Amino acid sequence: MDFLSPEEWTAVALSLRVAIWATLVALPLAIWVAFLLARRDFWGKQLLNGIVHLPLILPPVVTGYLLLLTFGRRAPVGAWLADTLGLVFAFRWTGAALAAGIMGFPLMVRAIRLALETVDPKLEQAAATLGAPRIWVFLTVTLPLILPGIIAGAILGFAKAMGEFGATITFVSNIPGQTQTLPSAIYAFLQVPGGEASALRLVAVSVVIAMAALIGSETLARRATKRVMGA
Amino acid sequence: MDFLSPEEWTAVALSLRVAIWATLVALPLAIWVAFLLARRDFWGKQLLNGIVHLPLILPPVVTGYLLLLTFGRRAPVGAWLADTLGLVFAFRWTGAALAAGIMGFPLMVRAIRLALETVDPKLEQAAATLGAPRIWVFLTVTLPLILPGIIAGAILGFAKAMGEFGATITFVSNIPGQTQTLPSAIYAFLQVPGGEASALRLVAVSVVIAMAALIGSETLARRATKRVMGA
Amino acid sequence: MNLSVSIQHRFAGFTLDASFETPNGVTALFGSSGSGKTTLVNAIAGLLRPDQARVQIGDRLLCDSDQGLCLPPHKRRIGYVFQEGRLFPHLTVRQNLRYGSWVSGRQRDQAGETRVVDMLGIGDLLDRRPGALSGGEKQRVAIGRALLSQPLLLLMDEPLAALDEARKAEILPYLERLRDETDIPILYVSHSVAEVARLATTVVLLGKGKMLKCGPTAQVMSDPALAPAIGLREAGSVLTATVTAHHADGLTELAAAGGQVFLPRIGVPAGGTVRLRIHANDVMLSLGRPGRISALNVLPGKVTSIRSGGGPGAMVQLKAGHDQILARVTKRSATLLGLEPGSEVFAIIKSVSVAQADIGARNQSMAKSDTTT
Amino acid sequence: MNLSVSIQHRFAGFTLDASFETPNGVTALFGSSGSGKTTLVNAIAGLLRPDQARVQIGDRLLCDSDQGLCLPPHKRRIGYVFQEGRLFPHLTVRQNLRYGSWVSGRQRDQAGETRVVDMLGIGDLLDRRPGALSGGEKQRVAIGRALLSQPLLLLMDEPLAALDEARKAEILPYLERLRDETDIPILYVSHSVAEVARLATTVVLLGKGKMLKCGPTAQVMSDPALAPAIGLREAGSVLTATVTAHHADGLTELAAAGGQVFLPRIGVPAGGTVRLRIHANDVMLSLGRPGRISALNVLPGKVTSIRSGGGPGAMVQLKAGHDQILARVTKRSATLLGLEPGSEVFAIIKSVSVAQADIGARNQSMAKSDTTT
Amino acid sequence: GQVTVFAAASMKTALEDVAADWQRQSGHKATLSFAGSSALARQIEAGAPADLYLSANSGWMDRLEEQGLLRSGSRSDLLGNQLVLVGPAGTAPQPLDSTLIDALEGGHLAMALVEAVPAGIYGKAALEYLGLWTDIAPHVAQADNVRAALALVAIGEAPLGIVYATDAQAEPRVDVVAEFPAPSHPPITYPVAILTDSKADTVQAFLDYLKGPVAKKIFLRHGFTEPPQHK
Ligand SMILES: Nc1ncnc2c1ncn2[C@@H]1O[C@H](COP(=O)(O)OP(=O)(O)OP(=O)(O)O)[C@@H](O)[C@H]1O
Ligand SMILES: Nc1ncnc2c1ncn2[C@@H]1O[C@H](COP(=O)(O)OP(=O)(O)OP(=O)(O)O)[C@@H](O)[C@H]1O
Ligand SMILES: [Mg+2]
Ligand SMILES: [Mg+2]
Repeated sequence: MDFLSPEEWTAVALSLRVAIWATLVALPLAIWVAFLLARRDFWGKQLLNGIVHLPLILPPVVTGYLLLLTFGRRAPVGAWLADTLGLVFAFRWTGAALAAGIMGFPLMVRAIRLALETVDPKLEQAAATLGAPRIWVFLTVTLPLILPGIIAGAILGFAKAMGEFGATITFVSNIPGQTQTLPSAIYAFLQVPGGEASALRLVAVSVVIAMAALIGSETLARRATKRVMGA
Repeated sequence: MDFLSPEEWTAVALSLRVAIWATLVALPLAIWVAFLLARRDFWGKQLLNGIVHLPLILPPVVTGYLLLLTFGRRAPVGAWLADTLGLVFAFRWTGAALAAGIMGFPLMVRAIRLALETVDPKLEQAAATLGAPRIWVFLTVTLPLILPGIIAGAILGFAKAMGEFGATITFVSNIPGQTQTLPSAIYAFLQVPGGEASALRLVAVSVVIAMAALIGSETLARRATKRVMGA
Repeated sequence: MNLSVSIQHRFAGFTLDASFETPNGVTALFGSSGSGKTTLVNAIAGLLRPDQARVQIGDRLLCDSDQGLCLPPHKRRIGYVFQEGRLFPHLTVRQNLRYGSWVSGRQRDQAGETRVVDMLGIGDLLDRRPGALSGGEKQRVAIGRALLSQPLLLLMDEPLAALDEARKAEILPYLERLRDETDIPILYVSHSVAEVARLATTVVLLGKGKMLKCGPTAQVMSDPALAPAIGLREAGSVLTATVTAHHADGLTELAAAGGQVFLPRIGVPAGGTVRLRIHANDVMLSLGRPGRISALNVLPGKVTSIRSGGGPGAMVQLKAGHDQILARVTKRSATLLGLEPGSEVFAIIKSVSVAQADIGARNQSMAKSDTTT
Repeated sequence: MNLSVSIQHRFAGFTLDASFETPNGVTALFGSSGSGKTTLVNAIAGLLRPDQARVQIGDRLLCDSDQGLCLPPHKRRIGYVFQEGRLFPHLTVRQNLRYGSWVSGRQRDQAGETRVVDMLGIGDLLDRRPGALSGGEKQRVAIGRALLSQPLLLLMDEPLAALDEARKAEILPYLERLRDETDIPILYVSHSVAEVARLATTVVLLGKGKMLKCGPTAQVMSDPALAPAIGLREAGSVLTATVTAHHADGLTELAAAGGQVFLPRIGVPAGGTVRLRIHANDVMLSLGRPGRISALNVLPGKVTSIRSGGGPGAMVQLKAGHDQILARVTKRSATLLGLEPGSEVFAIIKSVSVAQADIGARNQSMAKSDTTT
Repeated sequence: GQVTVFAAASMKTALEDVAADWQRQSGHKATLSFAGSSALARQIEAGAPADLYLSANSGWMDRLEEQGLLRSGSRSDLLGNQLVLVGPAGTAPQPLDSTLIDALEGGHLAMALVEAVPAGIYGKAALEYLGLWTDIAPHVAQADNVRAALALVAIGEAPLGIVYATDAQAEPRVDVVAEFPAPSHPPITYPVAILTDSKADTVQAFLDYLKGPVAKKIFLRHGFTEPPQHK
């Protein structure tokens, strides 16, 4: 397609990959954290809550910088992960996904937690009396009932990942084909006089993708809500 | 206090003002939009939904740029607002609040909408049979029942506003005392070598404020949830 | 005010099609589980928008699909006691009770509130939230909330199902007073024939979404053909009688069409009229006037019909005066006694069989003194 | 298996303190609204963690605060029919019914499922979701779900309150079979004495959180002192009788301690034992053996006590054979007949007064043939 | 009396010193708004209340000039800078030849965005001039601004980076390992101009002060150079 240059297509593909991975990997974790925050009382709960919200509160550059200090090659955690799991984030698309996932994390957790808090514990009790162990209660009753919240969280995370720029570029820079996501490319175009038109093209692509995801998620969510509310 | 310079205190105060205004003004609008999206069917609903999510999807710089093109002094809407209502956004703290509000808007809408979708319509029906006109039903039943969602939305919006940087600096620049919010100040510090320590101080202030807001909101939300879930 | 209803609505796999018109008073909506009672009531309240509907109270037209008219629920002024409570969880019991006058801006009737709260026994609960109430307590609050919304029509969907007999016995007279003192029609869904017979002026019988029967209580209840639908145990007849005297031993003497009847004290002064529901099961037949027996009420009558099905029982309809009395006896007894239409028999009814729950005051002018009972 | 319960719990403004031990079979938990029934049942199910508790089924200790033992709900193997349904809204009716075997990994009992579905009349609803069910339909599914979870104890909180008489009459025999064929104890909360008397081996009477009485059904029910608590209308006695013959006219002849009794056909073969509940209201007393009367059952007996309160009625307790029969008559009748302890009287009971709902099969070995009735 | 200066973020420390000095001298206050040159230029196009624009490259200044937003005759090149190769403190000097790629040891060369940000553009031109670009291009990590590139080197994530001499001088954690010869890249200039809309009466005085010897000394102290002589 002539609309975008090959390099731009690469950026589109990369952005998609980053957003999808960020969402998929962060989602289970977000569910777990949301569950802890909504249902458990433990020491340091407010701390966890604060940490989860941190990426929202901090300017993205700061988050990116902190990521660099934590997951960089030379950073303790980064080095350890690279040595033991062979998992390298620095200057890789995985790092972009990590940044995007972390930036979207508070949004996911909030949505899921909100859904969790409206689940009627009476239904979970009913499941328990029918012989379901806790984990089964969660999987068969709680999880389906919070599906609309999970979908909302996922789409928020995905949208955020598609738009995330500050933390990503600070953490993994902008290496075409490896870490150059759509927002980085858009940013670059906006830095040069006359680059607006090119930026706009990429914005359009980004918007189209996110809208498709949004509409898809709406359909899913409507179905899930209908099931949950009955009818 | 010596911990921060007078200019930095100004930035803190400004950030607070911006975040509070952004949250307070955006909240009713977010409730209204969430209501439309959750409860009404109308032509262009998916469009509205998309527009609401746009600030999440777009890199903040783009949002800031679009704001500049729309609400700038020379821009049509901006000029019109200035002429008719005397409301100037360009290069004022009001503009920073507008940017922050817009960036946080999708988060608010989602949280509130999620809460709205779990309200049992049977309770609203009951209110109607007791003679409550629609608007009363909304105010006396729906609104209190979605209070946890509203609080969640507000705190997300507030946190986002405290951390928003890209759109703000692009839209209203970084003028100390007028549009220099904490994140802009942090950014500026990160632009100079050796500015990390100063940046860190500001980050700490930002985190403390946001955490205080967070913990406050948690308390409120817990109370609201308790009321709603009964007990 | 009379209530005129005509509603058609289809769900997947279920069609409701019912039209009836009932006079002032209480209309009992009766039918087995899943027969469409709640659907009908929802449609009247405006919560369900039926495919086709016409609902009119007196001369207030609430809804008419043909004219495209359909008042929203809050303009219908209907007090609805839901089958499942539906209390506002975020409001206290007191706030729930006052919700109706609050949102409609009507003057709150403090005396009425106190009366309702006392009657329902929820005075101790006023500051609690619904989440901390027992099932029956919730239902009582729901009843109170509907009563206090100053409705022009009351819809009650199995309001007393979750309550014990003692509590029912306290609430029923109140509903009777409501029926008699006000002009508010009541549509009352119930599975309990005892409640229905006592309260209802009219009975509407639903079955699988169709209206099977609609008519005055006495007539529907004593229709032997409907006994299976109502439940054999609950079949019976309804007599109207006038109080003639209150005796010192706690009995009230009444004059029914068929003769003199003694009942435990009724809270209606001499001259008042009451409705008595007599279970068919509670009526014994004797060919001769029985001797030294504990039953005080012996009404002479004539057999008008005998209906027997596959079971061992037979439903005998008598005419005593101009009243109809249903008696359920075994086929064996019918044979032993040689019963056939035209037989002269004595109906024996124990005074205590006609329990309080089955007696309803019917006299509007007198009913107020009833409060002191 | 016997059930032994001892629970103390405080809510703000309400204290539950009840201990009882009941033998195998059905235990009816009886008490007015807000008396603590649901709280007690929740504590047994493990949904409420009471301040102090000890619950034991047979030799399975579910919970003992003293030992610090408290099994979580899912390990208690309790089938709980909740007062408010609590169906899973995201699952179809079929999935709701199968939930128990699904999550516990137990083999699903297809035959049992078919039987339960038929009995509850929910075959047409299997693919629907709970949101589209009527109140009674929901409750039936909830009953089915609990029954099919293969519980070791059944807790039923007003399971039949939302159902019509016909449906109740279908479900009750099933519960009886459950009681008789299996070893599963049932704790049954109800406001309906008819249900209680028919099903229950033991009755526990709660009042304001305290246990007022616990004992065999016949004894609690025929205790004249408890009549006010139970409701006058519902007071009565329970007789045990043996089926002697089934007659061609649809009547079953039974031998009670006090004499021969005829009842509409009972689904128990000759030789089987049944329990009959006789409402005190349904018993008439006569000084001489009555003549040509439709009542088939005339049992001679001797007055043992007469209790009369402020009202016009008197509760007369008779001894007929070794059975106790309660009769409720007016004071006037008692005086007219000159009744006093020791008087020889005849108790007249109509066959049809002892309705199906009041007859419970009591013979375990015979009960199976019952299915064919 | 107040002058509002829109200045490229990289000039923050130096310009703040100068402004402070000017305030001491003249009693007038200069309000400094630091952001990216591009953002500032767009804001000026949108009517920002700025008096003076100090850009990090001539491109954006040219654009403003084309639009007639600069007070005619007020534009001049204020400063110059030098492009250097840096490594973490202690790195040995590195010749600018084909051994450069080996010196990366598989790591990345940190630069600013090579198509968008001046330091990146200059760096790319220099590498092309030296015939190293094609080989090194895949190893370049592009940060969104030169400070971020510097930070990558400073914390050891990148073994080498191309930054301005001013940056290198202020960051103790890096050492200059090579200097790019002036002819290898377009001249690095910091143009300054008064904006047409400027109302401040002191703006000309401030500009003169900026160009004056006192300010120049301060700038030189921060590592800036005299502006390169024009073609
Ligand atoms: N969570 C709670 N907090 C405080 N009080 C409660 C709570 N739950 C129940 N109660 C009170 O405890 C008492 C007993 O409640 P419970 O639900 O056990 O009654 P019940 O016997 O089941 O009544 P019903 O027949 O009306 O269902 C009631 O007075 C109720 O208001
Ligand atoms: N939303 C719905 N969609 C489809 N079918 C429905 C819906 N609501 C109710 N039904 C069906 O309509 C029929 C009538 O339901 P309704 O609630 O009116 O019964 P009901 O007479 O009130 O019964 P009950 O005494 O059990 O409350 C039932 O078969 C029910 O399953
Ligand atoms: Mg119903
Ligand atoms: Mg209860």
